[in-house]
Amino acid sequence: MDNLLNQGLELAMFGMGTVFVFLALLIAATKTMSALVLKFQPALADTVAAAATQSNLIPEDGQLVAVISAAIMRHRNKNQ
Amino acid sequence: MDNLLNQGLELAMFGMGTVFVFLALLIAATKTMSALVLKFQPALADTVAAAATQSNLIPEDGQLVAVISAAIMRHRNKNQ
Amino acid sequence: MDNLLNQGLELAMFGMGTVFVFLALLIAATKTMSALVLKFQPALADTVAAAATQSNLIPEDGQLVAVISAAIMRHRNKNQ
Amino acid sequence: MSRLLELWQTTGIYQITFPQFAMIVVGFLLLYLAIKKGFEPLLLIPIGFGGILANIPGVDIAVGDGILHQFYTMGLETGVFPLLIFMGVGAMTDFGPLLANPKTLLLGAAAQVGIFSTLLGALVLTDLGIFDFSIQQAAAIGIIGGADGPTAIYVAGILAPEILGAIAVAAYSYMALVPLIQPPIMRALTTQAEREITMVQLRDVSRAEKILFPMVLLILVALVVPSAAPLLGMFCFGNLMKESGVVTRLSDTAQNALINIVTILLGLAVGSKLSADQFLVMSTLGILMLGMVAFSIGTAAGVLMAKLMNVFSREKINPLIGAAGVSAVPMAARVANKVGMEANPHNFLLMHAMGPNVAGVIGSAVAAGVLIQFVG
Amino acid sequence: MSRLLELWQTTGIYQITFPQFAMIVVGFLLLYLAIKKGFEPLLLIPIGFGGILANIPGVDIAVGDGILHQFYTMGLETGVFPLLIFMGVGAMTDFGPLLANPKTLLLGAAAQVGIFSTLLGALVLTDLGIFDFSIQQAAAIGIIGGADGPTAIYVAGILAPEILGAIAVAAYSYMALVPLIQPPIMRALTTQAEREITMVQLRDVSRAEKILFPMVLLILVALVVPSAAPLLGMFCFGNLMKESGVVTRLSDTAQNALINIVTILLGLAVGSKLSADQFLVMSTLGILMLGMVAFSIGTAAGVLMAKLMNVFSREKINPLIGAAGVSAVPMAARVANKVGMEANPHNFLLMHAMGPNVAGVIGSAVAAGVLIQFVG
Amino acid sequence: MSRLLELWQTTGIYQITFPQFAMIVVGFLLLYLAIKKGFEPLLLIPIGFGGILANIPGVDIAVGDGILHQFYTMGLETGVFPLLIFMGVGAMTDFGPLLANPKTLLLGAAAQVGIFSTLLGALVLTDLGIFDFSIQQAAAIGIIGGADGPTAIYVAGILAPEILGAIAVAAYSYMALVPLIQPPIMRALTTQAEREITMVQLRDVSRAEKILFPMVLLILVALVVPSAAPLLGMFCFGNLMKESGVVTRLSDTAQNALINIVTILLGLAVGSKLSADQFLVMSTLGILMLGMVAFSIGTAAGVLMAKLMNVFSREKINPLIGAAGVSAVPMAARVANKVGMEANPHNFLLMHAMGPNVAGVIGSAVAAGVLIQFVG
Ligand code: NA
Ligand code: NA
Ligand code: NA
Repeated sequence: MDNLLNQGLELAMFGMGTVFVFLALLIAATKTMSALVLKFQPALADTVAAAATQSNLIPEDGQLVAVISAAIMRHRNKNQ
Repeated sequence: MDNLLNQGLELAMFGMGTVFVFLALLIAATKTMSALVLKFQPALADTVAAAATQSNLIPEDGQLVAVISAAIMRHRNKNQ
Repeated sequence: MDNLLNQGLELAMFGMGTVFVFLALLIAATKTMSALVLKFQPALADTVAAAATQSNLIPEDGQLVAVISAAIMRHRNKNQ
Repeated sequence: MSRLLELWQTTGIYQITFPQFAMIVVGFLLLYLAIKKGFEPLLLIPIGFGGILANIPGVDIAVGDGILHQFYTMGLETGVFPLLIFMGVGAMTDFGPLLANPKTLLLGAAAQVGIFSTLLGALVLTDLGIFDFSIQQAAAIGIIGGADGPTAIYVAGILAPEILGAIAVAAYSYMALVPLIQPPIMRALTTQAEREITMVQLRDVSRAEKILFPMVLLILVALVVPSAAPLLGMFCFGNLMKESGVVTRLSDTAQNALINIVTILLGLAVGSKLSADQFLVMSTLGILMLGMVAFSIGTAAGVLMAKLMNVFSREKINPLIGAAGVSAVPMAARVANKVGMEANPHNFLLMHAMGPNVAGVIGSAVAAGVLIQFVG
Repeated sequence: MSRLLELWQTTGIYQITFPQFAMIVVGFLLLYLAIKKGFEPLLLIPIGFGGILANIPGVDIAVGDGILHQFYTMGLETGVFPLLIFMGVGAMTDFGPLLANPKTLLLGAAAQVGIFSTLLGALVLTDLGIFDFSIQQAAAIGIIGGADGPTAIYVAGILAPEILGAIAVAAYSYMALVPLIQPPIMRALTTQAEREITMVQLRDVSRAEKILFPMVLLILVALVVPSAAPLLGMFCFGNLMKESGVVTRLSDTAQNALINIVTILLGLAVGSKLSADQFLVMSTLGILMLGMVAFSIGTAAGVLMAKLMNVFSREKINPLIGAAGVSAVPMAARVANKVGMEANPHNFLLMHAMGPNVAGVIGSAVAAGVLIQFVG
Repeated sequence: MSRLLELWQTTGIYQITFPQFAMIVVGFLLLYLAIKKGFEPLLLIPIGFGGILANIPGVDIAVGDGILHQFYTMGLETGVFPLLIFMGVGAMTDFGPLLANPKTLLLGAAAQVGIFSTLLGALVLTDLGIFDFSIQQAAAIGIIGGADGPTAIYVAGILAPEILGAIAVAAYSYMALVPLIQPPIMRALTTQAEREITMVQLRDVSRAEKILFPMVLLILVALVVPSAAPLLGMFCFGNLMKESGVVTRLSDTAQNALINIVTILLGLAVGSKLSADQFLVMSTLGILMLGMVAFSIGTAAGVLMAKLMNVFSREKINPLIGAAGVSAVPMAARVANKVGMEANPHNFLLMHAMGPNVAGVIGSAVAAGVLIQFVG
């Protein structure tokens, strides 16, 4: 039974620790994100969900295929 | 086969009996309910779904815990 | 492997064949349907989804029961 | 060349059997009745379409891993679909007219005579060797007389799934035919004077009564016929959501998105039972015939009960509203109103007929509970 | 005659046991609280009604093939229902106030002290021999302090399904009682001067930040507490659908039809755990008591954390908003606003309290992840 | 201390592998394309988000009892989700333009050349030893050329579930890229004079024709390609609900609540197949490449078919509308309209292109039926 209490104490300690660490990290991450957004705001705000123009579609798709390809290649090399 | 018919007759008899008894009871219950409502109407009509005021919230919750507690106690005593 | 290619070729041939035959038949069927509709248009256009009048309900139901009955009879006769 | 032959053998033209073809015709006929004649289209379009899909040869749609069979397994075998529809119907039902005149509940009781006499009829036909119905099948056939789609499907799904298709088709077809089936019976059993009876206007019913009624009904079900509790419980739950007024978003969803989704899936699932080998059997003819009898007897019993009540009661009721006791909400109530106005153009029976009409829903659910209890 | 006896033995009056009767009374009490007192009706009406159905004797509704047990099996045993509700809640959540003042996230962390101290409390009571809770049960009880319905149900479904009914009832009842439980604690732990603190108006938050926040949160969950990813992942997904602005139809459905359907089914499924034999046990009393403790400690911890932050920070925050860290969105934020206006009628804390309020949802989901990870 | 280490080992930072990290990046990229570039957001947001969830280490979301795997099992393994979406699409489709000019059905046939030549391409690459595709996989890859999301997912779910993720990503990405992929091909294969061809205005189509068309289509499917009946049957059912005009509430639900719910669940379920170990394989590159080829060949075939038809027919059609035969409704029709207006600013091809556009849906569903029939 004492063992159960010990287990509980440990769980409470680690639990609260994780909650605080997580939310502290989230504060940092959120502030960083907001700072970055505010810095690049004009550009971002205008383009988010804007109608895609044809001229900038190709590079995007290139990006997708490039990232997937690079990932597959690296994965493959590692597994050989 | 005759047995099947007998079974059917019995089923029909009990079935219609149940239907009539049930709906007769429902008439009685409905009339009683309506009579009670009409008697306490003003009080009920005003409070139903009205915004709960703080003052009368505590007793209600007391009620819930009290009923559950009483039920558990009685259940427990019986099973001992 | 060659076998796989052959299988693929056959599949492609039959597949495209089926697609073309099917859509060609659909053209024919659609044109026929449209022609029939345009021929009987006034009658059809007026009655489709119109409020059912009582006088023409009986024949319709007769139709349903008649078709089902005929089908059951024929099915039964065949299976005897 | 042999490959072309193989291709030809995959076509429907090559594989179709006559019974499948006939059932496809029946399916299209149901669609025709639903679309052009307005026969209960909400159910008969999905059922008819499902019936067509179920009879397409060479592909598993209504059996095995086919989608219609999956819908059947998940929703009809389990009873979930009809119960959810019953919940939605509860959320759409107004018990006001019934509460204003509770004695009309007796009319909803009387109309269930149709259920039990049809059950007996099915057993007599079996006894005579004309058909071969088990008592479970007879009970499921009788319930057609309840004139209530989800109840009929729920009962048939439990007692006699092998004839579910025919029962559903009969139930919904005859519900659509109520304006034809009922009036001659109503006229034959009443005098002109009776049909002219005007009824006093219904009193207003308070919100509190409407909130309390589903609870009263639930208590009574729990105490008297627990076997009807799944059906009537979900019905009362839907009604309470509506009348409580505090969960409008749930009530709206129960009456719209949820019941619509379930109706589509249930209709298709019922359609899966219209495959030729299950539907094109002699018993289907018996079911169609007995279903019509059930509706007729239920109508007559409701009218006669109203006349009987008039013998004992001072406040006369128009016996035409007794016919609404079969359910078929709201069609039967409209029929009562219409026949009443033929006799007396200033006699509006619609709201008076809504009482027995919803009472009929309760009555047939109670009957369903009894049947499931004793032969399930 | 023996047949009549048999009929009598099928009635509920004959079969009902006292515990079943008592639980039906409890069910009606929940309905009463929900309808007349406005206690979380969206959940307590389905739960209460389900609880009544679950205790009707002689019919299987909450066990075996019964519909409530089917809902339980399909949605609670699998975790699907609470996760879909969490998705819908995410689609309804506005992180704007939190983004405008991210340090209020710490308040949402502090309030989770309620969870873990209640867990310890449950174990101490077990140690003292008063109750007999396993560590899984203690953890599930603690999560009541998260003041977040779907999180509590999700965790209880995984860790201790046998006490799910009591936990859900406690969680939703106390959430409804937040306006009663919190104010005395808030007043006791703050001075008049503290309660009068006015906070600077929140800055506007750009759309880009709102779109990026659920992604940032998701990344952090993936990197730090993957075990919280089912809950917070679905939550972030819902929020992203809403904030992205490009899938309005999906976001609308997640916030309406889908969450409503799932709420109905989840409520009924939870109700199935209110059967007398599972609910009327001593541990239920302990759960109800401990749940109240959890809410109180969580509230206190939130307030104290705010006071602690004021020691270190120049920009003072009103400690009342700390109480909103328990979640119970948006009730707890409204309570903070109300108590604040008692102290200073011109002090609008509502938007400031929304930050810790939604932070509390994140905090308790993280706590849930830890608990599932270590005792699941 | 060892406990702290244990805690550290539960974090994602400790557990994540490079492939998982890469796939999470891919997931965010899909979200970016969907949100910022407007790439088919209705599908790519759920798929992208599901892909991220599927690659979070240390927690079962896309496998075992995880919620995404449950969605996969209930909806994709069974085929239910794509079929319900097809029903909804049917309820949103207007066959008017097709009925006004039925010969454009041939353009929808021609564009399916993309499917079968890609199938052959995949087999040739296998023959050359570059990739290793089975005939089932080759067929599933080919169907990307159908430019129809639910059809591709349905076929891949049956023939090659192991590459479902890559196929869905390719299908939806390229559908979004139609405005980039098609115009160069369309311009290359047509002369300025051809692109300037104006077409006579479409005749009005009666309601009766619109109601009968889904029935005619269904009969033909039943008789000729029964294996396409699940897909086209559900499609026709949706369309009939809409056009019949008597079940508006069912049609509305099929087009809104139901299709939205299923889209969310289907997207997440597809995302579950984006786990690193299934997606980061060489064959994914081949699938992405072949999918692009499929779209291009389909486009070319549609245009060339139109030119061929002009050789035999007096009433000329603008060959640009042939490109709309690949489906990708309604994007491809808009592209045809846009390229046409570049050549002749007064030439409105949109409605003319809608005919081949919906014909392409039928064409690829027929092709899907053939593939399932012969290699399923
Ligand atoms: Na009835
Ligand atoms: Na919380
Ligand atoms: Na296509």
